[in-house]
Amino acid sequence: MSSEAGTIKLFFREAIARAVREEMAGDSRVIVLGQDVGAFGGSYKEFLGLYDQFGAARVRDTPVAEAAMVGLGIGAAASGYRPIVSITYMDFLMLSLDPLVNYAAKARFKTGGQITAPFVVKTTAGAKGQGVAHSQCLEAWLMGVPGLVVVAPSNAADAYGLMKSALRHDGPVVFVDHKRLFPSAGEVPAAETFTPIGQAVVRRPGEHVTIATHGYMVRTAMQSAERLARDGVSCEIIDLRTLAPLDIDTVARSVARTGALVTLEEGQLTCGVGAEVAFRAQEAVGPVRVARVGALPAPVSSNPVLEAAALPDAARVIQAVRRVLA
Amino acid sequence: MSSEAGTIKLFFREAIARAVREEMAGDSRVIVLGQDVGAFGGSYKEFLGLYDQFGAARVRDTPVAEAAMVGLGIGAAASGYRPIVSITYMDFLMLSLDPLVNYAAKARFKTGGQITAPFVVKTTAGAKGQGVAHSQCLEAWLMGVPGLVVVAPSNAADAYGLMKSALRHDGPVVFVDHKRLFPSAGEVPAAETFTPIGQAVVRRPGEHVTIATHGYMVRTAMQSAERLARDGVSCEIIDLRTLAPLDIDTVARSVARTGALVTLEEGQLTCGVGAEVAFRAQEAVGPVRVARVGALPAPVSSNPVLEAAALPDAARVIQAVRRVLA
Amino acid sequence: MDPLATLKSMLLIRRFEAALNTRPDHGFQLYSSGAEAVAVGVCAALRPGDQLLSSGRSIGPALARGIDPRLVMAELLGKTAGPARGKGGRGHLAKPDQGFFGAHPVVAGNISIAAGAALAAQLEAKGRMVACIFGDGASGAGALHETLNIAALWRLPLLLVCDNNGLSVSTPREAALAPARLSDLAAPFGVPAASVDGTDVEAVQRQTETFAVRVRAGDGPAFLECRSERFFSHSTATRETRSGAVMRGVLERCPIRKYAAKLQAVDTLDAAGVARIEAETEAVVAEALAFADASPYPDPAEALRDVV
Amino acid sequence: MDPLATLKSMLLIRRFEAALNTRPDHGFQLYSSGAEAVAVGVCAALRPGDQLLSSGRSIGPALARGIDPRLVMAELLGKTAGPARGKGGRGHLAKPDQGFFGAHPVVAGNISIAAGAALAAQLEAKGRMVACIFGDGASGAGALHETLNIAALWRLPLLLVCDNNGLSVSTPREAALAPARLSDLAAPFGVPAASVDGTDVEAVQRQTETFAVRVRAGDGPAFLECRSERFFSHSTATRETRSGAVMRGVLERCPIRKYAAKLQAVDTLDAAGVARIEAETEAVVAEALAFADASPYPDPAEALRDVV
Ligand SMILES: Cc1ncc(C[n+]2csc(CCOP(=O)(O)OP(=O)(O)O)c2C)c(N)n1
Ligand SMILES: Cc1ncc(C[n+]2csc(CCOP(=O)(O)OP(=O)(O)O)c2C)c(N)n1
Ligand SMILES: [Mg+2]
Ligand SMILES: [Mg+2]
Repeated sequence: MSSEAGTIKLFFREAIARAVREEMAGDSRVIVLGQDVGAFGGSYKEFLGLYDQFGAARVRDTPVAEAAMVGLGIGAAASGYRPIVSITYMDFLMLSLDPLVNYAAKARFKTGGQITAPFVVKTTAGAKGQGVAHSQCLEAWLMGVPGLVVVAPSNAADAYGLMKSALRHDGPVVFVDHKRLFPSAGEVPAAETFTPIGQAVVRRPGEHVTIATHGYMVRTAMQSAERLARDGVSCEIIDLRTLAPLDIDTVARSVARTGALVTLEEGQLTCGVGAEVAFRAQEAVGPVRVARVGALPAPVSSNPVLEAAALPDAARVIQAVRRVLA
Repeated sequence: MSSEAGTIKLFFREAIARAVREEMAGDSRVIVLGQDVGAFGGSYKEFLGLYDQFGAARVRDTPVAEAAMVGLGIGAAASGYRPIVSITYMDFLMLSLDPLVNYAAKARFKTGGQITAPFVVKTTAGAKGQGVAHSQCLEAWLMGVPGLVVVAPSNAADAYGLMKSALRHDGPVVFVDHKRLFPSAGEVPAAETFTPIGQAVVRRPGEHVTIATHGYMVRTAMQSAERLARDGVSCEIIDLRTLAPLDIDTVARSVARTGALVTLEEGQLTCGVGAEVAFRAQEAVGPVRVARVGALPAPVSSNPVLEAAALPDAARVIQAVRRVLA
Repeated sequence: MDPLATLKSMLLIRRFEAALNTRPDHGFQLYSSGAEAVAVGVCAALRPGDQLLSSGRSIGPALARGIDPRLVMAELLGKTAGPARGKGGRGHLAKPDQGFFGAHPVVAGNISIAAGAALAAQLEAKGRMVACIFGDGASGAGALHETLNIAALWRLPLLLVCDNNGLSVSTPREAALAPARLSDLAAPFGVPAASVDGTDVEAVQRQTETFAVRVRAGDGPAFLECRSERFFSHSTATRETRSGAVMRGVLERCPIRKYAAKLQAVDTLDAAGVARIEAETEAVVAEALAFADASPYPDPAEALRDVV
Repeated sequence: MDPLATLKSMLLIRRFEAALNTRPDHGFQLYSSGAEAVAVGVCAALRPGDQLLSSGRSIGPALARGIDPRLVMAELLGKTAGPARGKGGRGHLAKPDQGFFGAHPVVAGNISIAAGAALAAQLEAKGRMVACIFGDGASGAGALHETLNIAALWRLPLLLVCDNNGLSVSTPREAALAPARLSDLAAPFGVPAASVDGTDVEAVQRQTETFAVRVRAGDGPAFLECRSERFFSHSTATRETRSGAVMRGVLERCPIRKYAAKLQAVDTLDAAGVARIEAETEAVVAEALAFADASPYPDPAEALRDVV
């Protein structure tokens, strides 16, 4: 128990492990498939302890075969199980898109409800010195796929609560975390909690501008808001948390008050999360001053100088805020 | 020679075949890889005659192995050849995204210009009674990938001219045509012509509203404009032709005049082409009345009733136009 | 399965497709004619609790698995009386509650899904197995390699059935697959494999039963190659590339005529019996068509149902 | 390649990685130590016009191919003196103009690319060949199956080299790959294959030369499995999972010590010779490090160069 009553401090990875552990303990149909998820405990130790507790039949190390891994998860899910398939980095999810998008996302529709695939693809997006093919953020691709739910926690509590909800959802869910979130810890409710799918949350109330973002970028937004506050600029920060279905109402309510919107994502801007959020928010409240912040239109190098140059940071968010408020 | 001086009437498929034939004749490095592209001539006969003219070494039937097919094309391209890889339907391009996006799109960047992959992936998007896994339009996914050029002809002349330009481009190009374009014929310049990459074109001048679209939907836009004209509503229709890089200037110039924008695509709206066009156009000219038209947020069934219900049509475009002009 | 039922099951597929062919306006279809013995022979060895998956060429598998021809016809013609209310249609037939997990028209796309269903069967440990029918063309896809490896490692109760009709659209199997026999693909993984005449329904059934014993026993997957024929062009929308001479040879290998002749040779069946079976089958097929014709198309609102 | 050059080439890799290891701040690295004989043995049989591709574990392959250690060090440390001006870095080393087409860190991602380079070599018909080094873990990926099949069908001049160090991160090869020998994977496609001791540089070179003859002759691809060792954890950022006892056994199989001992046994080399080679190698490595240290990081503007 930590200072805050009713919460415990957990590392991001521990929050994920706890959610999976609770669900596996409560539901024997929950299984884990992934590379090095067994005794090794996952690339970020986010599955540590599950293998010892639940055994090799329910926590399975797979070969490096992302396409079949997801196909197996779907087949097992459609047969009554609730697998989590771990795809280490989101870049490798490209190898799994055929089963995920051509089969799982459409199974319920194409069978008239006879088949559903309640499973979770857990994958890690974002850059952390890993280079052009290990740093991508592809959430926007998945948001446009009818039938998929996409969640993206920005902290330990939601990593726990969203994984819990994902494992109870009656269809395919892609759980997108972020490399730079793993070193962090946060307060997580001591009692069992579910973060509702489809609900964004206001992380910081403000008056002058709304910043809509998700995942690790919520922190970048918070830093930006701190600095801007010193100059009397008040930012309202919305953590989308679920990208599909998108909780546009929460964004729209905020934008209706502030009259200005900055979207922030680590991925590419073109056909990205921000483009969608900006369009739908204005559909709801009418034209507002708006700006998008995202990565430069280029691959993200492992080179520290180039990675830093490519990724959005507080300085760029602050610039964008000043631009829309100018 | 047809009525129009200097043009010949070609079926859409013939226009593609002509472009490839001319480029193969002029450059021995141009080769074709694909399923049933040889003696069979391609699913839509778009490669008919090439096998007889250029032989089995340069026109190669491949196994059903979309991932390796594109990988081979990239490797050959990076070694000095200029392959076209035919991926029958865009849905199957999911199987090729790892080599296309993780390798080809980043090769030039990650090698500091040492390696480039000048090749063309030719694929067919859109619905024509083929069902949920054979009807998708994924152009928006590719538009957000730095390093990729994406072109999408709406008629025979551009199918010819864009394929010619794609085969001369010094990097990876995805050439996206559409199932419902193949039955059609059109006037194509008799003389060798190149449709410049990165240039949209105004298909129909108008005053009250700008409709920005691409591919087959250009026809739906034209029909809509015809009908609206009867009620005195004048639509300017822009055929984007190239989706990456996007020619936003042409759109912006038009919108600056009309003050209203309707985007139209057959694919999903969420994080789609229209979201990007709408954002960038308003970035350029400021807020305008805008609406997006696309498929319903659902898979597209082969069922004629459900396919028709899911796809955008003139009626919906007209509604959207009236909405923005209301 | 008794011989007459086996013959009838094959004949049903053939006549069903002939009847379906009288409704071209709905759109193209992929026929199983020429490969009836593969689906029927495999299904003869399956039990109610087992699951069957197939490629988009799924009329044979669906009917052989015992799905009501009326429902299959309705689904293929996009009518609401189909199991998916006409939303799936050709290439997506499914009736999992009756052991037909379903078809999937992405080539090789059902192979890893089938392994997942087999994983579920293994975890349930009720002796259930899963069979997946795919084509020779699908055998060149990476999905087969990844799935064979995992199924072998985990000893999944999975029977992989390669319906080798010698063609992938227009591409001859020899031009698309390097192995001498497609069943050789299983060898590196230590997966038992066999190649049988896919026009010999008894051979298919016998080999499936042999493999089913070890698959159910938990000894891991097996691979069965069946050399069948494709009596029609790839789909009703695809041009035929084989010469008349070639086609005559193809049609020679009719699994139904072959089996009927055999049954008559051993006096299990006489001309009258054949006539009776044909008449019964025609009646069933006619009823299926009438049933489908009578069923309405879905309401456009169905386009947004069962999405998430 | 003469024995001393071979020994030196292996030692260079070992000492280069030790030197690189003194610059941990730049980020993690993947080391080839323990598998030097694979890269060196394979490259000994390659010619200038040939191309080599590798997985992300590419220091051994790059140096064995003869890429200037100063350039490799600079690239791995993100400096502009690298062949990619520091943009590629670890996992993306490339110097195609010197026959190192490059590394690719997506597991199995380079296999089909290599086949494409081999297709180009075949079309050029100048007797060039392409070699692609990938790991045991990569052998479970569908890309290998699809590529083996096409390369066999088209008789591409491609040598597939599986550097089997027995591990994929923490997963033992036995838990990830069903085949008894990974070289068995080539058999169904009629592709000649062999498994050799990947810590025996002469065995690797000999078998590569044997295969190279037929590959260059246009007889199609070949598959070479080399059983090597991984002396360090998967990457400098990954925790080691092997016990001290196991590691002692692993380190026993040092390809360099083994080869040096052999050369001394046959008097090709004496203690003084060893000392001289070590000193020369240390000098080369020290210079490489100094060269890289002296080179600047790229300008941030480089982030937008060479994109399209
Ligand atoms: C991944 C993928 N690529 C291409 C196609 C187009 N296609 C549909 S069926 C088919 C032929 C498959 O041949 P085979 O596996 O032998 O099955 P058959 O049609 O002979 O029953 C092809 C290439 C597809 N549906 N999916
Ligand atoms: C497609 C893909 N999946 C997962 C990874 C993460 N990963 C990097 S190296 C590696 C191990 C590969 O093992 P192996 O092929 O034996 O090569 P080794 O590291 O042993 O040299 C894995 C799983 C990756 N880079 N690419
Ligand atoms: Mg076939
Ligand atoms: Mg290994």
